[in-house]
Amino acid sequence: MAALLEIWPAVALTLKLASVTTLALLVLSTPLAWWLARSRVRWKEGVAAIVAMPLVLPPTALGFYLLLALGPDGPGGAVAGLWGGRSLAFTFEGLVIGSVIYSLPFVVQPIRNAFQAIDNGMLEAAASLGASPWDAFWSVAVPLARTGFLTGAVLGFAHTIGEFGVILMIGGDLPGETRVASIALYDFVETLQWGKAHLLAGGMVVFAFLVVLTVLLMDKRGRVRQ
Amino acid sequence: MAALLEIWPAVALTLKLASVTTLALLVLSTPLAWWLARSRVRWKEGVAAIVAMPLVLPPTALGFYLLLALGPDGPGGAVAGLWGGRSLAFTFEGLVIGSVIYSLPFVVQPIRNAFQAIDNGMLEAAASLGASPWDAFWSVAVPLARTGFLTGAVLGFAHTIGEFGVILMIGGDLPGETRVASIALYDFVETLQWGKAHLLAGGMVVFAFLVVLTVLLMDKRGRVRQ
Amino acid sequence: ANADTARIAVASNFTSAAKALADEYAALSGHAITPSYGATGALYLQISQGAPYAAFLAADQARPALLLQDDRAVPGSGFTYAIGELALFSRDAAAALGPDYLKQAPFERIAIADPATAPYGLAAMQTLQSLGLDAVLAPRIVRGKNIGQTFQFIWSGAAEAGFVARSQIADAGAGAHWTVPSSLHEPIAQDAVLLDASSVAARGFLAYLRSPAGRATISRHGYATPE
Amino acid sequence: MIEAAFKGRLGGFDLDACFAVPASGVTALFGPSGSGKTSILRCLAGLTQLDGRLSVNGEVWQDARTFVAPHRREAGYVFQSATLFPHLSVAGNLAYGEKRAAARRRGAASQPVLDRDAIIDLLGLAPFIDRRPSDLSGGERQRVAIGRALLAAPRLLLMDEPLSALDAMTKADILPYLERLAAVAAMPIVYVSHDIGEVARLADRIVQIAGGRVVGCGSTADMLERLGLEAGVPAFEESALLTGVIASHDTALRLTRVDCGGQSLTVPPLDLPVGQTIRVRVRARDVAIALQRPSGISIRNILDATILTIDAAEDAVHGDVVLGIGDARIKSRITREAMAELALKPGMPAFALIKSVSFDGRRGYTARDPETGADAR
Amino acid sequence: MIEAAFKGRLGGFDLDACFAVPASGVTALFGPSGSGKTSILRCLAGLTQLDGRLSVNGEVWQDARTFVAPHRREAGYVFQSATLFPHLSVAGNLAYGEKRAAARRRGAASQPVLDRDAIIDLLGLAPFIDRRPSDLSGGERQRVAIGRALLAAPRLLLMDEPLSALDAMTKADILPYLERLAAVAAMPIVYVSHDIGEVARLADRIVQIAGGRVVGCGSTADMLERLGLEAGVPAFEESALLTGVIASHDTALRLTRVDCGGQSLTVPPLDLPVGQTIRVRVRARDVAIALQRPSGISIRNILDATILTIDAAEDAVHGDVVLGIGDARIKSRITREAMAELALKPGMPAFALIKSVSFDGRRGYTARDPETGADAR
Ligand SMILES: Nc1ncnc2c1ncn2[C@@H]1O[C@H](COP(=O)(O)OP(=O)(O)OP(=O)(O)O)[C@@H](O)[C@H]1O
Ligand SMILES: Nc1ncnc2c1ncn2[C@@H]1O[C@H](COP(=O)(O)OP(=O)(O)OP(=O)(O)O)[C@@H](O)[C@H]1O
Ligand SMILES: [Mg+2]
Ligand SMILES: [Mg+2]
Repeated sequence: MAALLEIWPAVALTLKLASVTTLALLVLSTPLAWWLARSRVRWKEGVAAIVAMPLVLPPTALGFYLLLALGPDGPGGAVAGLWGGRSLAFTFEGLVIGSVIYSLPFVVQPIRNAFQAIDNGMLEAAASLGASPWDAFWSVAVPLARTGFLTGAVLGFAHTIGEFGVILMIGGDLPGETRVASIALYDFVETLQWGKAHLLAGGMVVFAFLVVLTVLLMDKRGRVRQ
Repeated sequence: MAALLEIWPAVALTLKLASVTTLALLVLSTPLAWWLARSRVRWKEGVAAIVAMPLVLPPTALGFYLLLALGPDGPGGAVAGLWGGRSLAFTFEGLVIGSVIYSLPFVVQPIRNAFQAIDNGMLEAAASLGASPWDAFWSVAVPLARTGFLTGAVLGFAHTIGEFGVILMIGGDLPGETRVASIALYDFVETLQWGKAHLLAGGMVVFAFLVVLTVLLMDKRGRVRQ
Repeated sequence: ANADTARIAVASNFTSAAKALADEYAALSGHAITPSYGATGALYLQISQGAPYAAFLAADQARPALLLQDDRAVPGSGFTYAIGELALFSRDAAAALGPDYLKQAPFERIAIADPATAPYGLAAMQTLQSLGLDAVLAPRIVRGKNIGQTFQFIWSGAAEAGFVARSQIADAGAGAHWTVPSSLHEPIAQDAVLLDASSVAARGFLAYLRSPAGRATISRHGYATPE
Repeated sequence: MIEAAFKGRLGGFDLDACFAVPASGVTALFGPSGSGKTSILRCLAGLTQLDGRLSVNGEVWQDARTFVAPHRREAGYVFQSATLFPHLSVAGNLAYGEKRAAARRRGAASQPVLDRDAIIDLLGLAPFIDRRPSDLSGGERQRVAIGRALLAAPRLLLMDEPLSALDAMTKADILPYLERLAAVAAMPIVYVSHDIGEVARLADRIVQIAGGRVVGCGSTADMLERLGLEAGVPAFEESALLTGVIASHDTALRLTRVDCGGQSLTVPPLDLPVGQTIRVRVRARDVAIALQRPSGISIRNILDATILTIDAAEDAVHGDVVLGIGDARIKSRITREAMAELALKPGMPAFALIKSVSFDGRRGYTARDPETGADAR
Repeated sequence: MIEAAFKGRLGGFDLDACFAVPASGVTALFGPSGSGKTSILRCLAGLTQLDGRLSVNGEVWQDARTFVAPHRREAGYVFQSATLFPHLSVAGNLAYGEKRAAARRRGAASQPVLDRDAIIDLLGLAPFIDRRPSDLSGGERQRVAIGRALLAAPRLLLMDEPLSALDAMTKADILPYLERLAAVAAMPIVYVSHDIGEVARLADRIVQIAGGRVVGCGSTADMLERLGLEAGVPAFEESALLTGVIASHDTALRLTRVDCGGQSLTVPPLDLPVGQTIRVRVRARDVAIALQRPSGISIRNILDATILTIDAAEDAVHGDVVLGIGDARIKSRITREAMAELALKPGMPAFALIKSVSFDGRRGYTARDPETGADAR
């Protein structure tokens, strides 16, 4: 019970971070994935490769570079200055930015694949029925790419929950502000508090399992039978 | 130059690990993704959710549990015993196992989506032309799921290169054996050797960029126009 | 005095001691201390990027010195708050640990922390050098990035023995250990600095570390304290 | 008018098509497989962009500077392979275009609304209105696609073999409806079909395509006469059109008499007012020739005719005899044996024998007003 | 024999079909859209598994205990919508089944090999043999699908409206080939089509489907006579078959004379030996009746006939008169006006007038040997 109380703020923060990040990832990935799937420009595969690059750096190293970028001397500091802040590092917003960058490829790629798989005839049919490209995108492309969106959401969500290196680096383990469950778990493991560690790890896994299962079942129920 | 020589073994090891892991991931994911895409059993979404679970744990925590599993008292020890070893921890094989488990969802999901998107009519046509399910799988399903495979390979490869927490935990940082580039980069950052850190990070990104770009362009060139 | 709060950055190896010290200090002064834990290197980087910590309890002397040098810390505030004690540890309670154990080497893997990044790792290497075993044992050494990880290598059974901080053994309980005589390695001094001159709570907390009560708590957690 | 000219390369295929037809009634695109019919239809819809010009009723949809986006053309399209939205039910598919048309209409002057229920009824969609397209048979899918295009209330309807997967009875239900629609809704239809019967029945004019080019263009009457000589139409279907005026209806015997240049034709009953001008397709193979007026015979239509031309190549199976009937001309295809036996010569008077039931009620068809029905150039 | 019985539910559709037909020649599945033709074909191929039995030539493909996997049935399938492999070129698609058939053949006794080049030539696939299916027109795709199925050298060929997207000329090229194939390659064909002409031409027997049930099954001759009375065939196409023996060829006039129960029929030239038994489809609407033998008329076939039955409902447009010609019977459809005027009565002698060109060379068709051509039950 005491253990639960102790980890609750971290768990709540994790949920908030994972939800906000997943949402931000979907919002960001959708136009990017669409562009990657449909554009004819030659360099788009270059952009696709760049999106995957944050994956290549170890999280702490990536975190370090992000720390520099978000810090008072980087662009993040400039942005934070707009509302009187000093830097985006060590803030919740900074965590979201870091998590988004780190998980972006897992979300962009499945959505892009799903967009790519859509038969052009579907969009042509929509146009012939008077739907503008924007209208057709929402009424035809997005519903047909449903599975890609759900996969992206699941991977992005799970990855953000487990994410740790980047967050630790740019978040600074501030209780209630940037100390998420994964960091708390790390601390428990580091300090040999096995009981709490197992409890938290088990809780995270069970909770995430339920969320992911729900999403996957949603997909199954609503899946387009072609 | 000296810096290059210093990090070369780590880089070479990383390449080997990423290649072997990607290969192992594809080999493992293909049947799993097929089963997830085609099976009618109800609990398959449960399996799909379980595959995503390693993502949810912070790598060091996951690494610790893996360490227990691979160690002398876990199943890994039993397996290692077969060829006279004591444990799979601190071995290259152990690293591969850990990386595979950690990156599995990124590879399984895109391939599963691609398999799921294949029109049943294609497999029926193959059967009517005398192809056994096994034959049709290789001659029709796999080529049609090409984009899913490439996406899975890219994500798995990039993620393995950048992976760090798990590897550190089960690898024990043995130079030439389990010290990969991401660990070396971590060391440079920790010990404030910025020059080397930037060099290695830049090198990893550029190299991975080229690999990923090549794969993505391969996809583009050969993509099925439907 | 008005109740004040301060965030302090604490090297992970000092986690449980810091918790106890913060609780004691809060009861004593009414000031709240919220510790954040991390690797000394990472904490240093964060502080140099403006992390909102009022004080820094490092695991070495180098990073506090760097911060003082960069004017990131309050001049003259640095001091050694604890001296780590190195121990050879094995999960096997029956193991007869000592220099002979290292010489006979009845193990496949021995764990140490990374000498490049962790002070305890450096001390462990120095110990092996003093015993003339560094070259012999080199192929059997597995390295953790910090002593937390090193301890886990041993705790999980993946390595049969290894050098850890005595403070960790105090936390863990079971197993056998041998406290390495301080003559075999250079002292593992852990320094603290004040980062925010205006923080009453942090200044008070650093003072508490040097008070007899604070020193008692520190040594209860497996550290020596400076004279 | 629909004035179209497209020129360009599609993969390895050269398209260079240019035609102008009235923007009313039904225009058939006719040609063999792979000749470019679908490609032209796609250019009309704006789905494929080649160099060229296109204007519909004076409104420029494409020229050197303009390219109206497909969704702004309000061109309904029934695709060759029904592209229903798999994520929507049949009802959802139908509503897709309907909703958008309704939204458009609110802004502009209100247009005649197609009757949703009538279309569902006509196409027989009710039994599966709530199903997903994946659960439909081939013909059912095609019918939904037609309904969906109609309900979008397009200003121009493009149909790519919309009836090919349908059985004859269903076709026979849908054809008259399309026919009426083209007239009533003032919605020109461009129609691709391989079925010359369908084309003859429905089209006011035919644009004949071969190898990506327009090789013929004219009123259905003219083109049907000509088509027999060209590849693409089996000899079996060659025919001519007679224009006449409905003279009277015999309700007891269920016959309609048509006045055709002073002579009377008996055809199956037509539900049209007396005085209406109609056109009747007469297939060359259904016309026999007699030198004396036969008696005691079931053949109803025995028309006074003059032999105009005779065409009988040495190695041909049949000969074609063109007969003048008043101002009109019909063709009779008979064996060369009969030709020899009857010693036919141009200028000779003769009787054209047409079994009245040859004008099947389903295939006889009405002419629209003379202007829109006129030849395109 | 192909003995099939399937019963089960597909979504909301009840299928309960049971029929037995000889495992040779062409069996047509005929019925309106949504009647279950495709579903039955899928059951035959093993692509849909319902309860039931299926045996082909005594080999059990399905019963309570057995279910032979689709790929072991060697049943070629031309799908209603061409399912070409998008990742393979046309050549790759063709080779797919061919390679596997060749591998199979190596194990078993060698089978007659279909000629690849002949098929490519016949179907006109050469111009786009290296292209991807996505770059083909609708008709081109359908032709590739036919070629692919044929080259897999199946033991049973299932075709779901394979010719619906093809123009008349292409159809006319392919039909005789399929016809010959069914006979020569000893490969029974089950054929779905809406085109009664195609069915009459190609099929040895017709299985009529409605609402998921077999409502009629019999030889093409019998079924064509019957089908007119049922939904699914427009009155326009109702016909009967006459059986005759080729008596002589007139090469100069390019005619063939057929001996039909002692009387002579003149038809367009047939490339068949004298003495061969053939069947000729005569459409009721092509037969006129005369009381005296007319003279000076182009109609070649004037047969002695006896009026057998007369069927003229009060409100019908036409009446049907069944005429006996020797042992055979044909039907004549004439107006009720003509019927009244001629005062026709059963038992009366009369003359049946059939324009010889009604037997179009492309539609007249040959009977295979009497056994395989026989009715299924
Ligand atoms: N992307 C492409 N690359 C190469 N050739 C193409 C491409 N698209 C179409 N073609 C060719 O253009 C020609 C015309 O195609 P189109 O679809 O317009 O024919 P169609 O008249 O509609 O034929 P069908 O009646 O068979 O549908 C065909 O020969 C086709 O092979
Ligand atoms: N999954 C399903 N759920 C519900 N109904 C279905 C399903 N599959 C097929 N049907 C229905 O079964 C009936 C028979 O379908 P089938 O495809 O066999 O018809 P068909 O005779 O081939 O028609 P067509 O000539 O239009 O292709 C149709 O009415 C169809 O709507
Ligand atoms: Mg086409
Ligand atoms: Mg069907």
